[in-house]
Amino acid sequence: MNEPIEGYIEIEFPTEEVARVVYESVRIEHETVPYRRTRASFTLNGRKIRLEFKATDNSALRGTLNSYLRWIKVALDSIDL
Amino acid sequence: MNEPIEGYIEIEFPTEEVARVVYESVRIEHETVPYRRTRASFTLNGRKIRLEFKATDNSALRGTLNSYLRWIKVALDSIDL
Amino acid sequence: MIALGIEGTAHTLGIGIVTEKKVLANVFDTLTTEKGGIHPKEAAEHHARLLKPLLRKALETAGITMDDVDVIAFSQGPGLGPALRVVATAARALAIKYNKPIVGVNHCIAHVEITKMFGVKDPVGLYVSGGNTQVLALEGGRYRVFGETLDIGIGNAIDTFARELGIGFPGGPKIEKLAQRGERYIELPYAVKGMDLSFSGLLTEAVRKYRTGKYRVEDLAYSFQETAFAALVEVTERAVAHTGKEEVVLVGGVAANNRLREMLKTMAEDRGIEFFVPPYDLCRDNGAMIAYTGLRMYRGGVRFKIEDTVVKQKFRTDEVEVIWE
Ligand SMILES: Nc1ncnc2c1ncn2[C@@H]1O[C@H](COP(=O)(O)O)[C@@H](O)[C@H]1O
Ligand SMILES: [Mg+2]
Repeated sequence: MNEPIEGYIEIEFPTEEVARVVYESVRIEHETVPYRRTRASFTLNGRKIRLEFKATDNSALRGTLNSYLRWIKVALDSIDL
Repeated sequence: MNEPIEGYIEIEFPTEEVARVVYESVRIEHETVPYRRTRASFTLNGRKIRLEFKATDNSALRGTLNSYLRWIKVALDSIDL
Repeated sequence: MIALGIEGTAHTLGIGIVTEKKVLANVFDTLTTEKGGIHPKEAAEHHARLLKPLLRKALETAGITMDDVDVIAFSQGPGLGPALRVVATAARALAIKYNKPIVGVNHCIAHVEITKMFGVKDPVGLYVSGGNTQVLALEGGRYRVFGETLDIGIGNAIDTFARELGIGFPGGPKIEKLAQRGERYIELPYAVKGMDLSFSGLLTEAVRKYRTGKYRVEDLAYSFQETAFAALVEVTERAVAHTGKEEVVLVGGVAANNRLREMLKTMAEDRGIEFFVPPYDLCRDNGAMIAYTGLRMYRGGVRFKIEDTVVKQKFRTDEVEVIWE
Protein backbone atom coordinates (compact mmCIF):
# COMPACT_ATOMS: atom_id res chain seq x y z
CA MET A 1 0.00 0.00 0.00
CA ASN A 2 1.43 3.33 -0.99
CA GLU A 3 -1.42 5.69 -0.44
CA PRO A 4 -0.63 9.02 1.21
CA ILE A 5 -1.64 8.93 4.86
CA GLU A 6 -1.67 11.91 7.16
CA GLY A 7 -2.98 12.82 10.55
CA TYR A 8 -2.10 13.82 14.06
CA ILE A 9 -2.34 12.64 17.63
CA GLU A 10 -2.68 15.17 20.41
CA ILE A 11 -2.41 14.43 24.10
CA GLU A 12 -3.41 16.81 26.84
CA PHE A 13 -1.63 16.56 30.18
CA PRO A 14 -2.84 17.72 33.57
CA THR A 15 -0.18 20.44 33.86
CA GLU A 16 2.29 22.24 31.62
CA GLU A 17 5.05 20.84 33.77
CA VAL A 18 4.04 17.23 33.10
CA ALA A 19 3.65 17.97 29.40
CA ARG A 20 7.10 19.52 29.32
CA VAL A 21 8.80 16.62 31.08
CA VAL A 22 7.16 14.05 28.81
CA TYR A 23 7.93 16.15 25.77
CA GLU A 24 11.60 16.55 26.65
CA SER A 25 12.08 12.83 27.29
CA VAL A 26 10.45 11.81 24.04
CA ARG A 27 12.05 14.59 21.98
CA ILE A 28 15.44 12.85 22.23
CA GLU A 29 13.91 9.72 20.72
CA HIS A 30 12.11 11.78 18.10
CA GLU A 31 15.34 13.44 17.02
CA THR A 32 17.29 10.23 16.81
CA VAL A 33 14.85 7.96 14.99
CA PRO A 34 17.31 6.26 12.62
CA TYR A 35 15.53 6.41 9.28
CA ARG A 36 12.04 7.35 8.42
CA ARG A 37 9.43 6.21 6.06
CA THR A 38 7.06 8.33 8.10
CA ARG A 39 7.58 12.05 8.38
CA ALA A 40 6.64 13.31 11.79
CA SER A 41 6.69 16.60 13.61
CA PHE A 42 6.58 16.52 17.36
CA THR A 43 5.65 19.69 19.20
CA LEU A 44 4.80 20.99 22.66
CA ASN A 45 2.09 23.52 23.13
CA GLY A 46 1.30 24.39 26.75
CA ARG A 47 -0.35 21.29 28.24
CA LYS A 48 -0.53 19.55 24.87
CA ILE A 49 1.88 17.37 22.96
CA ARG A 50 1.13 16.98 19.28
CA LEU A 51 2.47 14.46 16.81
CA GLU A 52 1.75 15.22 13.20
CA PHE A 53 2.57 12.64 10.62
CA LYS A 54 2.63 11.94 6.91
CA ALA A 55 3.44 8.56 5.42
CA THR A 56 2.94 6.52 2.28
CA ASP A 57 3.48 3.22 3.98
CA ASN A 58 0.83 1.75 6.24
CA SER A 59 3.19 -0.57 8.13
CA ALA A 60 5.80 2.12 8.60
CA LEU A 61 3.13 4.42 9.99
CA ARG A 62 2.00 1.74 12.42
CA GLY A 63 5.56 1.33 13.60
CA THR A 64 5.90 5.06 14.08
CA LEU A 65 2.64 5.49 15.98
CA ASN A 66 3.38 2.52 18.20
CA SER A 67 6.83 3.89 19.03
CA TYR A 68 5.69 7.40 19.94
CA LEU A 69 2.75 6.17 21.99
CA ARG A 70 5.02 3.76 23.83
CA TRP A 71 7.67 6.41 24.51
CA ILE A 72 5.03 8.78 25.81
CA LYS A 73 3.64 6.10 28.05
CA VAL A 74 7.07 5.23 29.41
CA ALA A 75 7.91 8.88 30.04
CA LEU A 76 4.64 9.44 31.81
CA ASP A 77 4.88 6.24 33.84
CA SER A 78 8.30 7.21 35.11
CA ILE A 79 7.16 10.57 36.51
CA ASP A 80 3.83 9.25 37.69
CA LEU A 81 5.23 7.40 40.66
CA MET B 1 -1.81 6.92 31.62
CA ASN B 2 -5.22 8.49 31.52
CA GLU B 3 -4.59 11.67 29.61
CA PRO B 4 -7.11 12.54 26.93
CA ILE B 5 -5.75 11.74 23.50
CA GLU B 6 -7.36 12.71 20.25
CA GLY B 7 -6.48 12.84 16.62
CA TYR B 8 -7.22 11.49 13.20
CA ILE B 9 -5.69 9.49 10.39
CA GLU B 10 -6.68 10.24 6.84
CA ILE B 11 -5.77 8.10 3.85
CA GLU B 12 -6.16 9.19 0.29
CA PHE B 13 -6.71 6.46 -2.31
CA PRO B 14 -5.99 6.68 -6.02
CA THR B 15 -9.66 6.52 -6.98
CA GLU B 16 -13.06 6.87 -5.33
CA GLU B 17 -13.75 3.27 -6.28
CA VAL B 18 -10.75 1.94 -4.35
CA ALA B 19 -11.66 4.10 -1.38
CA ARG B 20 -15.20 2.79 -1.45
CA VAL B 21 -14.18 -0.88 -1.59
CA VAL B 22 -11.75 -0.47 1.29
CA TYR B 23 -14.25 1.53 3.29
CA GLU B 24 -17.10 -0.94 2.80
CA SER B 25 -14.88 -3.89 3.69
CA VAL B 26 -13.66 -2.33 6.93
CA ARG B 27 -16.93 -0.67 7.93
CA ILE B 28 -18.42 -3.90 9.31
CA GLU B 29 -15.39 -4.36 11.55
CA HIS B 30 -15.66 -0.76 12.70
CA GLU B 31 -19.31 -1.28 13.58
CA THR B 32 -18.70 -4.48 15.50
CA VAL B 33 -15.59 -3.68 17.52
CA PRO B 34 -16.51 -5.58 20.67
CA TYR B 35 -15.75 -3.10 23.44
CA ARG B 36 -14.22 0.25 23.22
CA ARG B 37 -11.83 2.17 25.33
CA THR B 38 -11.22 4.27 22.23
CA ARG B 39 -14.03 6.19 20.58
CA ALA B 40 -13.62 6.24 16.85
CA SER B 41 -15.51 7.56 13.88
CA PHE B 42 -14.80 6.07 10.50
CA THR B 43 -15.92 7.93 7.41
CA LEU B 44 -15.58 7.93 3.65
CA ASN B 45 -15.25 11.15 1.74
CA GLY B 46 -14.60 10.77 -1.96
CA ARG B 47 -11.11 9.36 -2.31
CA LYS B 48 -10.40 9.72 1.40
CA ILE B 49 -11.04 7.51 4.37
CA ARG B 50 -10.82 9.23 7.73
CA LEU B 51 -10.50 7.70 11.17
CA GLU B 52 -11.04 10.11 14.04
CA PHE B 53 -10.36 8.97 17.54
CA LYS B 54 -10.53 9.96 21.17
CA ALA B 55 -9.10 7.88 23.98
CA THR B 56 -7.83 8.15 27.52
CA ASP B 57 -5.86 4.98 27.38
CA ASN B 58 -2.61 4.92 25.46
CA SER B 59 -2.44 1.13 25.02
CA ALA B 60 -6.07 0.88 24.00
CA LEU B 61 -5.45 3.56 21.40
CA ARG B 62 -2.44 1.68 20.09
CA GLY B 63 -4.57 -1.46 19.74
CA THR B 64 -7.27 0.46 17.93
CA LEU B 65 -4.91 2.14 15.48
CA ASN B 66 -3.15 -1.13 14.76
CA SER B 67 -6.43 -2.90 14.05
CA TYR B 68 -7.81 -0.26 11.70
CA LEU B 69 -4.54 0.11 9.82
CA ARG B 70 -4.28 -3.68 9.53
CA TRP B 71 -7.81 -3.98 8.14
CA ILE B 72 -7.21 -1.18 5.66
CA LYS B 73 -4.01 -2.82 4.50
CA VAL B 74 -5.69 -6.20 4.10
CA ALA B 75 -8.58 -4.78 2.12
CA LEU B 76 -6.25 -2.92 -0.15
CA ASP B 77 -3.90 -5.88 -0.59
CA SER B 78 -6.79 -8.14 -1.56
CA ILE B 79 -7.82 -5.96 -4.46
CA ASP B 80 -4.31 -5.26 -5.61
CA LEU B 81 -3.46 -8.58 -7.20
CA MET C 1 -18.60 -23.30 -10.76
CA ILE C 2 -15.44 -22.01 -9.09
CA ALA C 3 -15.15 -20.95 -5.46
CA LEU C 4 -12.29 -19.24 -3.70
CA GLY C 5 -12.08 -19.80 0.05
CA ILE C 6 -10.04 -18.14 2.75
CA GLU C 7 -9.34 -19.97 6.01
CA GLY C 8 -7.86 -18.16 9.00
CA THR C 9 -9.54 -19.17 12.24
CA ALA C 10 -6.31 -19.94 14.03
CA HIS C 11 -2.64 -20.08 13.08
CA THR C 12 -3.01 -21.20 9.50
CA LEU C 13 -3.86 -18.86 6.68
CA GLY C 14 -5.10 -20.94 3.78
CA ILE C 15 -6.43 -20.04 0.36
CA GLY C 16 -8.22 -22.68 -1.68
CA ILE C 17 -9.79 -22.65 -5.10
CA VAL C 18 -12.15 -25.49 -6.01
CA THR C 19 -14.83 -26.68 -8.38
CA GLU C 20 -17.55 -29.18 -7.46
CA LYS C 21 -15.20 -32.02 -8.23
CA LYS C 22 -11.69 -30.80 -7.90
CA VAL C 23 -9.21 -28.83 -5.84
CA LEU C 24 -7.52 -26.35 -8.20
CA ALA C 25 -5.33 -24.79 -5.55
CA ASN C 26 -4.83 -25.19 -1.82
CA VAL C 27 -2.01 -23.10 -0.42
CA PHE C 28 -1.19 -22.29 3.20
CA ASP C 29 1.15 -20.75 5.63
CA THR C 30 1.13 -21.57 9.32
CA LEU C 31 2.41 -19.28 12.01
CA THR C 32 4.62 -21.40 14.16
CA THR C 33 5.67 -20.34 17.61
CA GLU C 34 8.14 -21.95 19.95
CA LYS C 35 5.52 -22.89 22.47
CA GLY C 36 2.40 -23.35 20.43
CA GLY C 37 -0.30 -21.60 22.41
CA ILE C 38 -2.78 -18.99 21.34
CA HIS C 39 -1.65 -15.62 20.02
CA PRO C 40 -4.66 -13.87 18.49
CA LYS C 41 -2.86 -10.65 17.51
CA GLU C 42 0.15 -12.46 16.10
CA ALA C 43 -2.10 -14.71 14.06
CA ALA C 44 -3.91 -11.63 12.73
CA GLU C 45 -0.62 -10.01 11.82
CA HIS C 46 0.55 -13.19 10.16
CA HIS C 47 -2.61 -13.51 8.09
CA ALA C 48 -2.52 -9.83 7.10
CA ARG C 49 1.07 -10.13 5.96
CA LEU C 50 0.59 -13.31 3.94
CA LEU C 51 -2.76 -12.64 2.41
CA LYS C 52 -1.61 -11.03 -0.80
CA PRO C 53 1.23 -13.44 -1.61
CA LEU C 54 -1.00 -16.45 -0.89
CA LEU C 55 -3.89 -15.10 -2.93
CA ARG C 56 -1.53 -14.60 -5.85
CA LYS C 57 -0.05 -18.04 -5.42
CA ALA C 58 -3.48 -19.67 -5.29
CA LEU C 59 -4.70 -17.93 -8.44
CA GLU C 60 -1.48 -18.77 -10.20
CA THR C 61 -1.62 -22.43 -9.16
CA ALA C 62 -5.23 -22.70 -10.29
CA GLY C 63 -4.39 -20.87 -13.51
CA ILE C 64 -7.33 -18.50 -13.19
CA THR C 65 -8.02 -14.84 -12.46
CA MET C 66 -10.51 -13.33 -10.05
CA ASP C 67 -12.93 -12.89 -12.93
CA ASP C 68 -13.25 -16.68 -13.21
CA VAL C 69 -14.33 -17.01 -9.59
CA ASP C 70 -18.06 -17.43 -8.96
CA VAL C 71 -18.22 -17.18 -5.19
CA ILE C 72 -15.97 -15.99 -2.35
CA ALA C 73 -16.08 -18.01 0.87
CA PHE C 74 -14.38 -17.28 4.17
CA SER C 75 -14.09 -18.94 7.57
CA GLN C 76 -16.50 -16.93 9.71
CA GLY C 77 -15.75 -18.79 12.96
CA PRO C 78 -15.24 -20.26 15.45
CA GLY C 79 -11.77 -18.94 16.07
CA LEU C 80 -9.52 -16.12 17.18
CA GLY C 81 -11.29 -12.77 16.85
CA PRO C 82 -8.47 -10.67 15.39
CA ALA C 83 -7.53 -13.41 12.92
CA LEU C 84 -11.14 -13.87 11.81
CA ARG C 85 -11.52 -10.14 11.26
CA VAL C 86 -8.57 -10.06 8.89
CA VAL C 87 -9.98 -12.91 6.84
CA ALA C 88 -13.48 -11.45 6.72
CA THR C 89 -12.15 -8.05 5.66
CA ALA C 90 -10.16 -9.62 2.83
CA ALA C 91 -13.14 -11.65 1.64
CA ARG C 92 -15.38 -8.58 1.64
CA ALA C 93 -12.84 -6.57 -0.32
CA LEU C 94 -12.67 -9.28 -2.99
CA ALA C 95 -16.44 -9.67 -3.13
CA ILE C 96 -17.11 -5.95 -3.38
CA LYS C 97 -14.35 -5.18 -5.84
CA TYR C 98 -15.10 -8.07 -8.20
CA ASN C 99 -18.81 -7.99 -7.58
CA LYS C 100 -19.02 -11.63 -6.48
CA PRO C 101 -21.31 -13.26 -3.94
CA ILE C 102 -19.79 -13.87 -0.51
CA VAL C 103 -20.53 -16.75 1.89
CA GLY C 104 -19.43 -17.12 5.51
CA VAL C 105 -18.54 -20.70 6.41
CA ASN C 106 -18.50 -22.51 9.74
CA HIS C 107 -15.01 -23.94 10.13
CA CYS C 108 -16.00 -27.18 11.88
CA ILE C 109 -18.66 -27.98 9.30
CA ALA C 110 -16.20 -27.31 6.47
CA HIS C 111 -13.83 -29.94 7.89
CA VAL C 112 -16.57 -32.54 7.38
CA GLU C 113 -18.14 -31.17 4.19
CA ILE C 114 -14.90 -31.47 2.21
CA THR C 115 -15.15 -35.26 2.46
CA LYS C 116 -18.16 -35.05 0.13
CA MET C 117 -15.86 -34.08 -2.72
CA PHE C 118 -14.70 -37.69 -2.47
CA GLY C 119 -18.13 -39.23 -2.66
CA VAL C 120 -18.91 -39.38 1.03
CA LYS C 121 -22.64 -38.76 1.38
CA ASP C 122 -23.78 -38.29 4.94
CA PRO C 123 -21.12 -39.12 7.49
CA VAL C 124 -20.53 -38.93 11.19
CA GLY C 125 -17.42 -36.77 11.48
CA LEU C 126 -14.75 -37.00 14.14
CA TYR C 127 -13.04 -33.62 13.98
CA VAL C 128 -9.83 -33.58 15.98
CA SER C 129 -7.39 -30.68 15.97
CA GLY C 130 -5.30 -28.52 18.25
CA GLY C 131 -8.16 -26.49 19.66
CA ASN C 132 -11.21 -28.48 18.62
CA THR C 133 -12.50 -31.95 19.33
CA GLN C 134 -16.00 -32.66 18.14
CA VAL C 135 -18.19 -35.46 16.87
CA LEU C 136 -20.74 -34.05 14.45
CA ALA C 137 -23.31 -35.25 11.97
CA LEU C 138 -26.32 -33.94 10.08
CA GLU C 139 -29.59 -34.50 11.83
CA GLY C 140 -32.79 -32.59 11.28
CA GLY C 141 -31.24 -30.05 8.93
CA ARG C 142 -28.31 -29.12 11.11
CA TYR C 143 -24.94 -30.48 12.05
CA ARG C 144 -25.52 -31.67 15.60
CA VAL C 145 -22.65 -32.10 18.01
CA PHE C 146 -22.86 -35.56 19.54
CA GLY C 147 -19.94 -35.06 21.84
CA GLU C 148 -17.15 -32.57 22.22
CA THR C 149 -14.33 -31.70 24.53
CA LEU C 150 -15.33 -29.90 27.69
CA ASP C 151 -11.86 -28.51 28.18
CA ILE C 152 -8.90 -28.71 25.80
CA GLY C 153 -8.69 -30.09 22.29
CA ILE C 154 -6.99 -33.46 21.87
CA GLY C 155 -4.21 -31.85 19.81
CA ASN C 156 -3.47 -29.37 22.57
CA ALA C 157 -3.50 -32.15 25.14
CA ILE C 158 -0.93 -34.08 23.11
CA ASP C 159 1.17 -30.98 22.47
CA THR C 160 1.16 -30.03 26.14
CA PHE C 161 2.18 -33.52 27.15
CA ALA C 162 4.95 -33.44 24.54
CA ARG C 163 6.21 -30.12 25.86
CA GLU C 164 6.34 -31.62 29.33
CA LEU C 165 8.48 -34.46 27.96
CA GLY C 166 10.75 -31.83 26.47
CA ILE C 167 10.02 -32.66 22.85
CA GLY C 168 9.23 -29.70 20.62
CA PHE C 169 6.05 -28.35 19.14
CA PRO C 170 3.96 -29.71 17.52
CA GLY C 171 4.13 -32.79 19.66
CA GLY C 172 1.66 -34.98 17.78
CA PRO C 173 4.00 -36.71 15.34
CA LYS C 174 6.69 -37.20 18.01
CA ILE C 175 4.32 -38.66 20.55
CA GLU C 176 3.08 -41.00 17.84
CA LYS C 177 6.65 -42.17 17.17
CA LEU C 178 7.34 -42.73 20.85
CA ALA C 179 4.05 -44.55 21.29
CA GLN C 180 5.01 -47.06 18.61
CA ARG C 181 7.75 -48.23 20.95
CA GLY C 182 5.42 -48.53 23.90
CA GLU C 183 5.27 -52.01 25.46
CA ARG C 184 3.19 -51.69 28.56
CA TYR C 185 -0.16 -50.05 29.15
CA ILE C 186 -0.16 -47.71 32.13
CA GLU C 187 -3.53 -46.95 33.66
CA LEU C 188 -4.63 -43.34 32.99
CA PRO C 189 -7.97 -41.60 33.66
CA TYR C 190 -10.51 -42.26 30.96
CA ALA C 191 -11.59 -39.19 28.99
CA VAL C 192 -15.32 -39.78 28.42
CA LYS C 193 -17.53 -37.56 30.58
CA GLY C 194 -21.17 -38.36 29.98
CA MET C 195 -21.72 -37.67 26.29
CA ASP C 196 -18.63 -35.51 26.09
CA LEU C 197 -14.87 -35.67 26.42
CA SER C 198 -12.37 -34.19 28.81
CA PHE C 199 -8.63 -34.48 28.39
CA SER C 200 -7.34 -32.36 31.26
CA GLY C 201 -7.49 -35.12 33.87
CA LEU C 202 -5.71 -37.52 31.58
CA LEU C 203 -3.07 -34.91 30.82
CA THR C 204 -2.48 -34.03 34.47
CA GLU C 205 -2.11 -37.66 35.48
CA ALA C 206 0.20 -38.49 32.57
CA VAL C 207 2.39 -35.54 33.50
CA ARG C 208 2.37 -36.55 37.17
CA LYS C 209 3.39 -40.10 36.33
CA TYR C 210 6.13 -38.84 34.03
CA ARG C 211 7.54 -36.66 36.80
CA THR C 212 7.83 -39.59 39.18
CA GLY C 213 10.52 -40.89 36.84
CA LYS C 214 9.19 -44.42 37.33
CA TYR C 215 7.84 -44.96 33.84
CA ARG C 216 9.28 -45.30 30.36
CA VAL C 217 8.26 -42.32 28.21
CA GLU C 218 7.42 -44.72 25.37
CA ASP C 219 4.94 -46.50 27.63
CA LEU C 220 3.45 -43.22 28.75
CA ALA C 221 3.10 -41.92 25.20
CA TYR C 222 1.52 -45.21 24.17
CA SER C 223 -0.88 -45.22 27.10
CA PHE C 224 -1.77 -41.59 26.57
CA GLN C 225 -2.72 -42.28 22.95
CA GLU C 226 -4.59 -45.50 23.71
CA THR C 227 -6.64 -43.85 26.45
CA ALA C 228 -7.44 -40.65 24.60
CA PHE C 229 -8.19 -42.34 21.29
CA ALA C 230 -10.38 -45.01 22.85
CA ALA C 231 -12.50 -42.21 24.27
CA LEU C 232 -12.69 -40.52 20.87
CA VAL C 233 -13.71 -43.74 19.20
CA GLU C 234 -16.31 -44.50 21.86
CA VAL C 235 -18.03 -41.14 21.48
CA THR C 236 -17.91 -41.47 17.70
CA GLU C 237 -19.35 -44.95 17.82
CA ARG C 238 -22.23 -43.76 19.97
CA ALA C 239 -23.03 -41.07 17.41
CA VAL C 240 -22.95 -43.70 14.69
CA ALA C 241 -25.30 -45.92 16.68
CA HIS C 242 -27.63 -43.04 17.48
CA THR C 243 -27.86 -41.67 13.94
CA GLY C 244 -27.66 -44.95 12.07
CA LYS C 245 -25.29 -43.38 9.58
CA GLU C 246 -23.19 -45.60 7.39
CA GLU C 247 -20.09 -43.52 6.97
CA VAL C 248 -17.56 -42.19 9.43
CA VAL C 249 -14.86 -39.66 8.54
CA LEU C 250 -11.79 -38.52 10.41
CA VAL C 251 -10.75 -34.88 9.90
CA GLY C 252 -8.59 -32.17 11.50
CA GLY C 253 -4.84 -32.01 12.12
CA VAL C 254 -4.78 -34.99 14.49
CA ALA C 255 -6.18 -37.15 11.68
CA ALA C 256 -2.54 -37.56 10.71
CA ASN C 257 -2.20 -40.07 13.51
CA ASN C 258 -2.04 -43.64 12.22
CA ARG C 259 -3.06 -45.25 15.46
CA LEU C 260 -6.22 -43.15 15.64
CA ARG C 261 -6.98 -44.02 12.02
CA GLU C 262 -6.53 -47.68 12.73
CA MET C 263 -8.77 -47.66 15.81
CA LEU C 264 -11.54 -45.77 14.02
CA LYS C 265 -11.24 -48.03 11.00
CA THR C 266 -11.60 -51.09 13.20
CA MET C 267 -14.73 -49.65 14.75
CA ALA C 268 -16.16 -48.92 11.30
CA GLU C 269 -15.35 -52.42 10.05
CA ASP C 270 -16.90 -54.00 13.10
CA ARG C 271 -20.08 -52.11 12.40
CA GLY C 272 -19.91 -52.71 8.67
CA ILE C 273 -19.78 -49.04 7.73
CA GLU C 274 -17.48 -46.96 5.54
CA PHE C 275 -14.43 -45.19 6.90
CA PHE C 276 -12.74 -42.29 5.14
CA VAL C 277 -9.88 -39.87 5.80
CA PRO C 278 -9.24 -37.13 3.24
CA PRO C 279 -5.70 -36.37 2.03
CA TYR C 280 -3.85 -34.59 4.83
CA ASP C 281 -3.86 -31.15 3.17
CA LEU C 282 -7.64 -31.30 3.30
CA CYS C 283 -7.68 -32.58 6.90
CA ARG C 284 -5.66 -29.80 8.43
CA ASP C 285 -6.94 -26.22 8.41
CA ASN C 286 -7.11 -25.25 4.76
CA GLY C 287 -8.78 -22.91 2.31
CA ALA C 288 -10.07 -25.61 -0.04
CA MET C 289 -12.54 -26.93 2.54
CA ILE C 290 -13.87 -23.40 3.05
CA ALA C 291 -14.14 -22.84 -0.71
CA TYR C 292 -15.86 -26.19 -1.24
CA THR C 293 -18.37 -25.68 1.59
CA GLY C 294 -19.02 -22.13 0.39
CA LEU C 295 -19.63 -23.47 -3.10
CA ARG C 296 -22.12 -26.05 -1.85
CA MET C 297 -23.87 -23.49 0.32
CA TYR C 298 -24.15 -21.02 -2.53
CA ARG C 299 -25.43 -23.61 -4.98
CA GLY C 300 -27.94 -24.67 -2.36
CA GLY C 301 -29.34 -21.16 -2.14
CA VAL C 302 -27.46 -19.64 0.79
CA ARG C 303 -27.05 -15.87 0.31
CA PHE C 304 -25.13 -13.37 2.43
CA LYS C 305 -25.39 -9.60 2.47
CA ILE C 306 -22.25 -7.73 3.45
CA GLU C 307 -23.94 -7.05 6.79
CA ASP C 308 -24.14 -10.81 7.40
CA THR C 309 -20.37 -11.21 7.23
CA VAL C 310 -19.70 -10.22 10.85
CA VAL C 311 -17.25 -12.72 12.34
CA LYS C 312 -18.43 -15.19 14.97
CA GLN C 313 -15.71 -16.12 17.42
CA LYS C 314 -17.98 -18.63 19.12
CA PHE C 315 -19.75 -19.82 15.98
CA ARG C 316 -21.57 -22.98 17.02
CA THR C 317 -21.78 -25.96 14.71
CA ASP C 318 -25.53 -26.35 15.22
CA GLU C 319 -26.23 -22.68 14.52
CA VAL C 320 -26.08 -23.27 10.79
CA GLU C 321 -29.20 -24.30 8.95
CA VAL C 322 -28.02 -26.77 6.37
CA ILE C 323 -30.36 -25.89 3.51
CA TRP C 324 -27.87 -26.82 0.82
CA GLU C 325 -28.13 -30.59 1.02
N1 LIG D 1 0.67 -37.69 13.91
C1 LIG D 1 -0.03 -36.93 14.77
N2 LIG D 1 -0.58 -37.48 15.87
C2 LIG D 1 -1.30 -36.73 16.73
N3 LIG D 1 -1.48 -35.43 16.59
C3 LIG D 1 -0.96 -34.84 15.51
C4 LIG D 1 -0.21 -35.54 14.55
N4 LIG D 1 0.18 -34.66 13.59
C5 LIG D 1 -0.30 -33.46 13.95
N5 LIG D 1 -0.97 -33.55 15.11
C6 LIG D 1 -1.60 -32.46 15.87
O1 LIG D 1 -2.51 -31.74 15.09
C7 LIG D 1 -2.62 -30.44 15.66
C8 LIG D 1 -2.62 -29.41 14.57
O2 LIG D 1 -3.77 -29.55 13.82
P1 LIG D 1 -4.74 -28.31 13.52
O3 LIG D 1 -5.13 -27.74 14.88
O4 LIG D 1 -5.89 -28.89 12.79
O5 LIG D 1 -3.91 -27.35 12.71
C9 LIG D 1 -1.47 -30.25 16.61
O6 LIG D 1 -1.97 -30.28 17.92
C10 LIG D 1 -0.58 -31.43 16.31
O7 LIG D 1 0.14 -31.90 17.44
MG1 LIG E 1 -9.53 -26.84 12.20
